[in-house]
Amino acid sequence: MQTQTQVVPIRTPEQSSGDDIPTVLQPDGTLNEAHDPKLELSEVLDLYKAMVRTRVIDGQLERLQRQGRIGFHIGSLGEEACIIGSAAAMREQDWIFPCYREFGALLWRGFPLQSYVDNMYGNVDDVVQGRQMPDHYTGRPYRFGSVSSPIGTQITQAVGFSWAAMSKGSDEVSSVYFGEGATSSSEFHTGLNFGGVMNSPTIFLCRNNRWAISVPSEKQTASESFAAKGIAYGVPGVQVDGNDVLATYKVVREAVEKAAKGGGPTLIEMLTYRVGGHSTSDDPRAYRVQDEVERWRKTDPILRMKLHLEKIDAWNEEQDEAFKKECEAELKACIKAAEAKEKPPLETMFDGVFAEKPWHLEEQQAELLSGPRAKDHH
Amino acid sequence: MQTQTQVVPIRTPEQSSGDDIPTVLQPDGTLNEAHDPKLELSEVLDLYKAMVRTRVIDGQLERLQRQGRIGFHIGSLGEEACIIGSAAAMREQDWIFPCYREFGALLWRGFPLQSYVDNMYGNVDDVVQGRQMPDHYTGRPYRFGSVSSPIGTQITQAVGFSWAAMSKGSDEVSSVYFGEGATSSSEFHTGLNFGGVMNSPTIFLCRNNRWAISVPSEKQTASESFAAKGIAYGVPGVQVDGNDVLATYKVVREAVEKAAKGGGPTLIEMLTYRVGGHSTSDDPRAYRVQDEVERWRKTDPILRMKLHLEKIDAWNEEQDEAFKKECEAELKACIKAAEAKEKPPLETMFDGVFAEKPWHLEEQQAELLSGPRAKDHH
Amino acid sequence: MAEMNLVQAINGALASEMRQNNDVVVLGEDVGKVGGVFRVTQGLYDEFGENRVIDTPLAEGGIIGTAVGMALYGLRPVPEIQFADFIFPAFDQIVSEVAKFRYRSGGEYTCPMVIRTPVGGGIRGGHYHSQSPESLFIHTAGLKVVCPSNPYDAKGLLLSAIRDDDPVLFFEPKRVYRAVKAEVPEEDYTIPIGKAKVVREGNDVTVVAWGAMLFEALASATEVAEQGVDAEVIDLRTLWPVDIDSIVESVKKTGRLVIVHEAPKACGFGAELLSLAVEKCFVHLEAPPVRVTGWDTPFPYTLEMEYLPLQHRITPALLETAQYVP
Amino acid sequence: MAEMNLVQAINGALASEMRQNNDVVVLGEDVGKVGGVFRVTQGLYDEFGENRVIDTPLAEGGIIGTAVGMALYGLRPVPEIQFADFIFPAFDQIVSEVAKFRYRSGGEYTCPMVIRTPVGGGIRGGHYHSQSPESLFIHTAGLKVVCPSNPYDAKGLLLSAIRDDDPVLFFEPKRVYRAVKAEVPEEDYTIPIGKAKVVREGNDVTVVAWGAMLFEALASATEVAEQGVDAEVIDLRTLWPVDIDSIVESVKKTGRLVIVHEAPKACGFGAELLSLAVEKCFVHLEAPPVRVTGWDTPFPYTLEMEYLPLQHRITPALLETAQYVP
Ligand SMILES: Cc1ncc(C[n+]2csc(CCOP(=O)(O)OP(=O)(O)O)c2C)c(N)n1
Ligand SMILES: Cc1ncc(C[n+]2csc(CCOP(=O)(O)OP(=O)(O)O)c2C)c(N)n1
Ligand SMILES: [Mg+2]
Ligand SMILES: [Mg+2]
Repeated sequence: MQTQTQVVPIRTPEQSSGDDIPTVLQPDGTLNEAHDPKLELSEVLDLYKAMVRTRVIDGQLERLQRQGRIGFHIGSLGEEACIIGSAAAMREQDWIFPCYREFGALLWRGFPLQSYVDNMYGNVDDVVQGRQMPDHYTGRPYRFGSVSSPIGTQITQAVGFSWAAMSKGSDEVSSVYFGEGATSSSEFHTGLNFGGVMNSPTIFLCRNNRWAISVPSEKQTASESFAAKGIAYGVPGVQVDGNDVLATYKVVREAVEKAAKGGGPTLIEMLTYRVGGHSTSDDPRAYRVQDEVERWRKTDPILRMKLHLEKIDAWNEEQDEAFKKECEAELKACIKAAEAKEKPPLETMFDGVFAEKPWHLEEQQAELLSGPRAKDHH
Repeated sequence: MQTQTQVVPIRTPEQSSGDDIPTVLQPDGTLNEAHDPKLELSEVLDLYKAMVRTRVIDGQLERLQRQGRIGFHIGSLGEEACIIGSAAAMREQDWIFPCYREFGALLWRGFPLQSYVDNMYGNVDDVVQGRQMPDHYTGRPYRFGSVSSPIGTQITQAVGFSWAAMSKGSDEVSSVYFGEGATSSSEFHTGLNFGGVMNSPTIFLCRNNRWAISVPSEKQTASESFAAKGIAYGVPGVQVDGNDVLATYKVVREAVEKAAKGGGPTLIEMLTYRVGGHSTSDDPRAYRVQDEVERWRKTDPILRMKLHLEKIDAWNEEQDEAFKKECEAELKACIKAAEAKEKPPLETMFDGVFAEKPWHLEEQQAELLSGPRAKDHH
Repeated sequence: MAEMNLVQAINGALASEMRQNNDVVVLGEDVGKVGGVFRVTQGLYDEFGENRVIDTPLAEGGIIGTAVGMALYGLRPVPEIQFADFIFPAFDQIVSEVAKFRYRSGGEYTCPMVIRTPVGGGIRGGHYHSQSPESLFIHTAGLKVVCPSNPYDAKGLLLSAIRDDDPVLFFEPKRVYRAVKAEVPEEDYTIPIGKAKVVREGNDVTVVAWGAMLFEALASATEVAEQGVDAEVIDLRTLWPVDIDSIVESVKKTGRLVIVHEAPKACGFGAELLSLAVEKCFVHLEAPPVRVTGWDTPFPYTLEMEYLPLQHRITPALLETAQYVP
Repeated sequence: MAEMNLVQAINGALASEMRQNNDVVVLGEDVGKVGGVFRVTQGLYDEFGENRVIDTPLAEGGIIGTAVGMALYGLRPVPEIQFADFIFPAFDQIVSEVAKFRYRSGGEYTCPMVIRTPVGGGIRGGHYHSQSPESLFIHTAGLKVVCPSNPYDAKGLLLSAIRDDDPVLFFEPKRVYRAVKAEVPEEDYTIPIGKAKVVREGNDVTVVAWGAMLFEALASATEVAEQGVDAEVIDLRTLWPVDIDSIVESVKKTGRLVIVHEAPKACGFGAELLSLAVEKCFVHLEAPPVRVTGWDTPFPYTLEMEYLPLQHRITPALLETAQYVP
């Protein structure tokens, strides 16, 4: 009478590829042709560079935060492959609904680095006018959503959005990122359930990085995997080695093509690991053993790809160094520019609460502008 | 790469028993010994009588509502077996968290019929002092929860409750009722997930009566069944013929015993059908075809049991008629008494908001008592 | 022009806007085939099909969350919450997302939608089918809140709300869904959001009300007129942003103010209205403004008529306020 | 007696109550091993084990829903919501269940629990790590709401709250978590819920504040003293049920009232306080009461210090109110 199910279990680093989870990039840098998405070399190089650039930026921003020059950063150290691979798999007409850890996807979409840095500083040129914390960016021109802190809210939104596209006869697909912790949120449940019922062209991208701040994935659910949760919604669930940028690309791309043809949503559990702290506010040494981190480091997505590129003579150490320097220089210039910029003007505080400013905000704006200024302490 | 799953599908009436869903009571009244819980005849008779009594009460209350003597009733026509069978499977020390359609379970627990009728009238003797709608009863002395209208809220509560018992070394188990529509609620998700993680002794009883007001179960989820949703939480999911009181008893009892031994929660999908309207406010002819109702009527839980009892010479038509009359008479007396009772006194409006009445409620109470009375129109 | 009740007027407005604008979609529990538990969406499913009139799974968070996505794409969703009491599972989406989307995205994304939901008591609904949660949404920056009292206003306000570029909570006073009838023009017309209506002019005391309580306020105004008290009755229609000018003008004239609402008193909208009146009309106030509201208890069943701020409670408040001598 | 900050005082109070009462359990996101993102529950997991200090899955509705079940059984749960901004997924459980359980069950079931959560801005938290949603809970009948400003009160109020038979929202002003230090006795003591404290006596104008804003109010009181204005500062400590006597007594003495809070103005708790003062002290008011609050916008990041009602905004309000001539 028991419902029968075979679901792939939650994985250790050693199990996050191979067997029933196809890999493309082997740890030694060789390719598993069977699952290779067969990209042009230039495309593969682009993926690699995007991952490296993401990591360089992460490192620098963390430093800036330590120096007190920015207030906060939430990084993606170790998760670059699943972020870049899944972003790259989205077609030009598709939309990305971010969680908060995917600035790599934002930049992949062409969002200017300067704009991103302006967001980190919340200055006058920040697209969102310094209204949100660092790393809470918005990129509509790039078909990229708006970062919100509350966990999971973007999931149902991505369903409604892509359903709307479909209802208008468009083939736009949406993808939506969230962590494995977010699968416990009501929005995951509702998003998957509505997506299943509405057959919406939505790709649910679960970054299973094993941790939700200090809570390990085993405490998040008694389910055997996160992909298995799709069964509850009639949504196919797939696990992929999220530290393999090519495998991630392939699995996501297939799901996108299926969705675009009316085949409905897919839940993709991308197996990866949060090598750094949850954010600059977090010190993971308080709750996890270093050994686990080291084991996952061995599956490093950038290293693996670099080995591959070197093997096929498409890249060398020298080029690598030069590219990193280039990224650093580009970023430094943006930082310098961002730091020279003013804060958003005071009166912007009252803009955009509504399309038109009602009387009470006019009054409050006048009160603020005519009143004394705060000392800018914290 | 697809997660593999075999889940039993959503059932038509003809499929709600047999095959992989074991039945005890066959449509012709014979017993399937293999799954028989082997109750004493007196126990079986008690189950039968409880179902009949429930149906008699339902019929009468619906009439009362039509006559404008009570404001509302939400009945269980056709669902008696899954309600009585599951309630009977709970041991004396166990607790029942109701949805809103299980007055049969309340009465099974020994709640006085007079109290139930007083609740329908919201009079001075109503346990909840006329504060809630009819059928929103509470029965703590009977280890029975408190009915709340918002869908699903009782599910997480039942988890916390039974976990608390377990944490204190007690073997009390809780069961919690909800409809298949409620599986879409965030509380179902959270309740099942917390129950799985906390290994709480909770029996999740999903009355799949095929309808959530006007929404059929196929529109509720794309999942192949409601039992299959347990997979998402590592909670075993079971389907049972909910129109078979003995099968329901057996499946629930096994789950209770497992839970009491530390074996954790079980999700039980009880296949049944809402033969009547959602409540006295609803007319289902607006959204479903009569043929479907008729097909389900053939699986009627009371009829099946009656055939069985007659077959084994434990019951006859005469006894049946006499018993129904008895139930009617008992109910009529309660109604008469309930209608003669006063409303709860005015000042009770302000009792029990807090353990002790704060100043503002003292003031408001004084204002009400010293002020004019409302004309009692609606 | 046809005489209609509130349900018919809202139903007609929805249908006509859906005919004119293909982007308008209706979604919610039971809104499809059966046309809603109050039948406000009746006929829409047949006319517009299941892609524009969507019966959703039972999850208010999903109704609003998917509606947000639709709005971001460019549709004009009109989600229905079956009872305002059941809006709380969607509360996070409404206060964290719907309300803040325009602001937090620097205007790149907007989230226009009309969340329709029946409010209020007097229908034997008890705790969970009677509440009036407007103040929670007024407190949340970024939302507009509307509550019509009659069919004519309902149509005009609903059309304005759907065409508004900001999200609107549209509260429908279910106690008068079928009780209030009025002539409603067939043609298109709108009533601006943010404009109250003086429904009875008077010089002695101002009464501010909305929704079903408006009729209680009017009845009291008639009652006290016999005792020589000339009450001015304002139907707010839009609760937020409130029409401050109409209130100030009236209070400056009468010097006296009574506010009526069904929701509990503590931190209800009456507190804001009272505060605004004090802030803007302090020197004009000849009596302390008074709130006649639901009590600070959960909404009761049997005693609901003693809970509600009906005529029998408004009348003495009007008399006392009008006759107050410091 | 040891000098402690707010975090330490709350941590110590939790530990001591857990030692005395085995029924007290703590649950929430990250409350276990790591001791909470603000380290308020640090050490509890080690001392009391995973059955009394529970790291939950990421779902606030589940935290409160299971806590309700625990409370119904007889435990005394102290759930933590990581930031008050994230309380909304639990809103339905809190307003529909926690608040109404005693009432709707005719007293058969009660739901005592203390929902601890950090509130307020000034920590560079932007939209979603800065809000102060107290008025939403005050509007909901059946809840008590507490917000201590200092370590001494925090301990005494938390012990009262855990021992209280009703549910309490316990808001912790995170801006002063580590900034405010005070001597905190080691022994058991309680501060009654419902009692405010006059922290500065004065005759010219009353200032009502709580949490982190209390210190801004005090700074302004000191500042205006130099200009001859003698402000009385009340730390509410319990927001609801509010200590009306302390407010009325003070306002009757000063005739003038300034209310300070971080939350947006519209339907904020300030509106209720202002209304109560008007209702109870109308003839004593010599100036219109004034609200100095957060603006009616989402909580901003870069400009947060211009959003908050800090000293620079309280001081002019005090002067104007004290010097007001009708
Ligand atoms: C509703 C809500 N509750 C709590 C938080 C605080 N919080 C921020 S991130 C986080 C953990 C998220 O973990 P996961 O979903 O696995 O994503 P990851 O950070 O690992 O990428 C928590 C609890 C929040 N942002 N929103
Ligand atoms: C949160 C919430 N949303 C909506 C409702 C209105 N409502 C009451 S019962 C019901 C359908 C429930 O269907 P199901 O869970 O299948 O239970 P059944 O009535 O069939 O027993 C709905 C939508 C509610 N009570 N609570
Ligand atoms: Mg994670
Ligand atoms: Mg059902």
